[in-house]
Amino acid sequence: MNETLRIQIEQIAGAAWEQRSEHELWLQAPAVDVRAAAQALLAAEARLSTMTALALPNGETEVIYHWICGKQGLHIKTCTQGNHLPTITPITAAANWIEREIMDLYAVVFDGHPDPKPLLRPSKLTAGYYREPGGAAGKAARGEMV
Amino acid sequence: MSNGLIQGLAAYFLWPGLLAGALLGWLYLWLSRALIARMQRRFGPPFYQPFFDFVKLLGKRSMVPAGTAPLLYYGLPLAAVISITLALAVMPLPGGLNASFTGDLILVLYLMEMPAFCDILAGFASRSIYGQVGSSREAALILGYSLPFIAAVSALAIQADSFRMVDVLALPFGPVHVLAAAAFILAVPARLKSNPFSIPNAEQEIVAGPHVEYNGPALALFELAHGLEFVAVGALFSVLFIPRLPSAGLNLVLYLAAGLLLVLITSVLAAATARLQIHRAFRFYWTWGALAALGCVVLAALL
Amino acid sequence: MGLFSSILKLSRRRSPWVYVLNAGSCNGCDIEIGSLLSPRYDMEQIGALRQGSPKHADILLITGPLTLRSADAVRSIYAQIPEPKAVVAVGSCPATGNVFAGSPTVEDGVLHVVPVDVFVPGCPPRPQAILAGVQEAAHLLAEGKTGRWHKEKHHE
Amino acid sequence: MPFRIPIGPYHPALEEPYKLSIQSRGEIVEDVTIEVGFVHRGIELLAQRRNYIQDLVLVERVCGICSNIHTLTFCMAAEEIAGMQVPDRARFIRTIMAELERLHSHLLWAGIGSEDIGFQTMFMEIYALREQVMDVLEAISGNRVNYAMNCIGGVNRDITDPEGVLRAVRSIREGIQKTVIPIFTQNRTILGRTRGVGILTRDEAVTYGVVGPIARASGLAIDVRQDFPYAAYEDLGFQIVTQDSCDVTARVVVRALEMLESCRLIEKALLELPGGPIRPSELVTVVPPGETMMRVEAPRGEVVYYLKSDGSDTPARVKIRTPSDLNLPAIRAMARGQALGDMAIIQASVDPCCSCTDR
Repeated sequence: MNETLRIQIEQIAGAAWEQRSEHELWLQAPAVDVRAAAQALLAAEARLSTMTALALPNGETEVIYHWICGKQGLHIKTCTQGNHLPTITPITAAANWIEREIMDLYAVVFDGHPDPKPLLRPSKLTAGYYREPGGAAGKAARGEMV
Repeated sequence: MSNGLIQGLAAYFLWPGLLAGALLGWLYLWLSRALIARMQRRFGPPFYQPFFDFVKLLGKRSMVPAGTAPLLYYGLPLAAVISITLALAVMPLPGGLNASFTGDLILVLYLMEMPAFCDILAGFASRSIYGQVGSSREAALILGYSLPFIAAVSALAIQADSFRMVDVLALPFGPVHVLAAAAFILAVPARLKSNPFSIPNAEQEIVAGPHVEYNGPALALFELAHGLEFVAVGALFSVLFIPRLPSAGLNLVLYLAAGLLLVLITSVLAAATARLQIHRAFRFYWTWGALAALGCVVLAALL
Repeated sequence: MGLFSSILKLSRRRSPWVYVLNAGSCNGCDIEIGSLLSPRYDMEQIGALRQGSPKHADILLITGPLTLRSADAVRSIYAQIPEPKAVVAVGSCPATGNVFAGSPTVEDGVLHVVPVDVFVPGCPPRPQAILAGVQEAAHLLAEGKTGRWHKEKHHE
Repeated sequence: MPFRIPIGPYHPALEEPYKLSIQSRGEIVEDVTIEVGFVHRGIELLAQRRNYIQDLVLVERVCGICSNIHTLTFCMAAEEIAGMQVPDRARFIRTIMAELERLHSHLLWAGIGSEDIGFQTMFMEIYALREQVMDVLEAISGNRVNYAMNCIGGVNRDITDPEGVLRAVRSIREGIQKTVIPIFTQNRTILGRTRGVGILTRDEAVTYGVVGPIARASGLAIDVRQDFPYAAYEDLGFQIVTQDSCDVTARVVVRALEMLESCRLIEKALLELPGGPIRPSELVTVVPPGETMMRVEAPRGEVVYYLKSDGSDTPARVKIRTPSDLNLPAIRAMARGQALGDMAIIQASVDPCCSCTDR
């Protein structure tokens, strides 16, 4: 990955990269403009690998955008505002299903998504049925043995 | 008087009609499945399989699809069986009726086309999109294979100067026979909807094609009609192309051999090919089929 | 009629046409059912055929734990199979939910939806076991003993 | 007259339930819409309720065809967070299992592809060959499907008879060279059905973000084994396979040649199989706090796992992204303007896996 792109994304995100391993860069950027970042990355021939959503204790959702640029993985962590985020589907078609899935499972709304139909969610369930804390803390919250 | 009626009934229901036709049809269907299985290094179904399939289907409770008239639903497969059996009954086969009349060849051609027409109507009547696509494919396929098929029959009729089957049968064997037989065989796999022409019933594309909504006894009748079609095509082949010998027993053997030969050819072809797309099948028949058709008709007219 | 009914009985046993329905399976059972068609297991030997339309089938093979979205399809496809018919639950999932038990997107078991005649356990079961299950279902069809779980439930 | 034909969710051409609604004019396809979610079992949710040992059993059942890849990726993610080194012998055994699984998956695909164009004899031939691969997998792991080979830090079972496996793999390679490759690259009926059909241009491949053989058949040289080498691929020297014709033939050829590459990798790994332990002496049940992203090349393309641990025996989040998630939507780009009769083989050429996509 070239240096100018790294700096460009850092500027958009307002944060600095953290190197986890030789090939993986992580960015903590709660206030990143995901659309501007997507446009810059796509212009540099990066591809969207996937997006991960995690339910936060305060009711918001952490969303990680996983990009691949050549042999470099780029992971941009951001946070929803009132469980809303702007969509990047019009910028890259690959985000279409990924965003629909997060809408189903975590009830995050991607504003401006062109086709916000449920992807996986059965009609009997309401959106957000994955919003259940995991790990040891999650066990306590679910009333299970820790 | 009544003697003729009894003979007619016997020809229709026993030999060479319904009973013999059904038994032979099941034999051919089994043989075809078993041959294909052996070519694929499998054992394949047991000998009695098509018979058991038929009886089992007869014993199922049938469900007439919503929106289809029951008369149409049961009438079409019944019409297919009745007409193809009639075609068998009037053919001058060894031990058969041999009630020859002018134009019987044309009648047989029409009767043999009936199962395909019934299929097409059944597909459209089923109100299933798969059935309708299957029907339109079958209709297109008929336009393809009819060309060499009808030309093969006509070439011999031209040469015999008669549309009576006994006259065609009496023709001395000649070069027209060879060319016409080739055109006839070209049309057989498509007539029997066997690979590479299994386009109207392509399972992976349109499930079961025209028969998709059919079940139970009505499906059993369609399966029976298919077996009878196998037999009728073999019978017509033997009438047209196999010279008659003085011994009735030998003629019978030849009749069976002709049928088995067609089963063998279609099975080998079916095992060795993938399914064609409808436009390729159509193009195949309108080039090679047309050439064979033209060839045998011109040759017949010249000789 | 006696002759016909005994031939019919034999025919039902020797001509089991199956329809395979994936109700949320991981594919494990489905590929083992697929192997049944292959030369090594060759299920055509016992007269079994895989049908593309439930209307042509006698036996419904169900794999998977029944996801919420497939439950209605299972009901509708079961209804489309003409009587007499049998149901074989292939694998541990339709019987118990297997590792998916407790998921909010999975039903509580296939018996709530359709009457099952034969259970073939395993994750996935071996092809031989599936074939034996099909044969057992064909036997039940011939004896007219299918749908017994359902009937028992109604008699309670 | 335009009409709509549904293929699926339950249809003989589909190995798994999903729905293609084809809008067609005569026999020409105008557009398709794709619906998934019929196999949605909530695996990610269940994974964060259960401990790491139970999760290995669970993620193995994301997909019955590429089960081994899922446990492998899960274990590799946990190992990365824990900073564990995997013994050399385990790395090689993992590679052998992954490539055997690719062989079985590609052969399965080739069989279904043959069936979809109505070539039953080819289906039988390929399935007979695939049984040999299943025999090898069973000889190594004890199971035909769901091998339970991987554990965090290594593998559960050793390959005790490398010579026997080597002989079997050589005979499989001969079978592939003698039957599969010639049929798929030379048979006229097959080429007639696949050449120029279902084009996915290089640009479309980039837009849809496709991975695996679909991307490589559209001229994109992406393969995790090359870009982010794991297990023993760096030691064995992996050769990428690509094609430029972007049609179904290209996808067929990529998979056919990949099978040969898999055989080569397995043979080399067996010959160079190092000695030593196959897993750590103690069972790993707890993973230290941390998060990571792990990529592995499954038969259908790149599998991605995101794993977050809070230091307990239960993962805080497991996110699974499977290759079909990206490949399935690309069917739309391939289908437009194609013949209706080709839709079965076009969708099959993607080798869609819905139990992966829906999870």
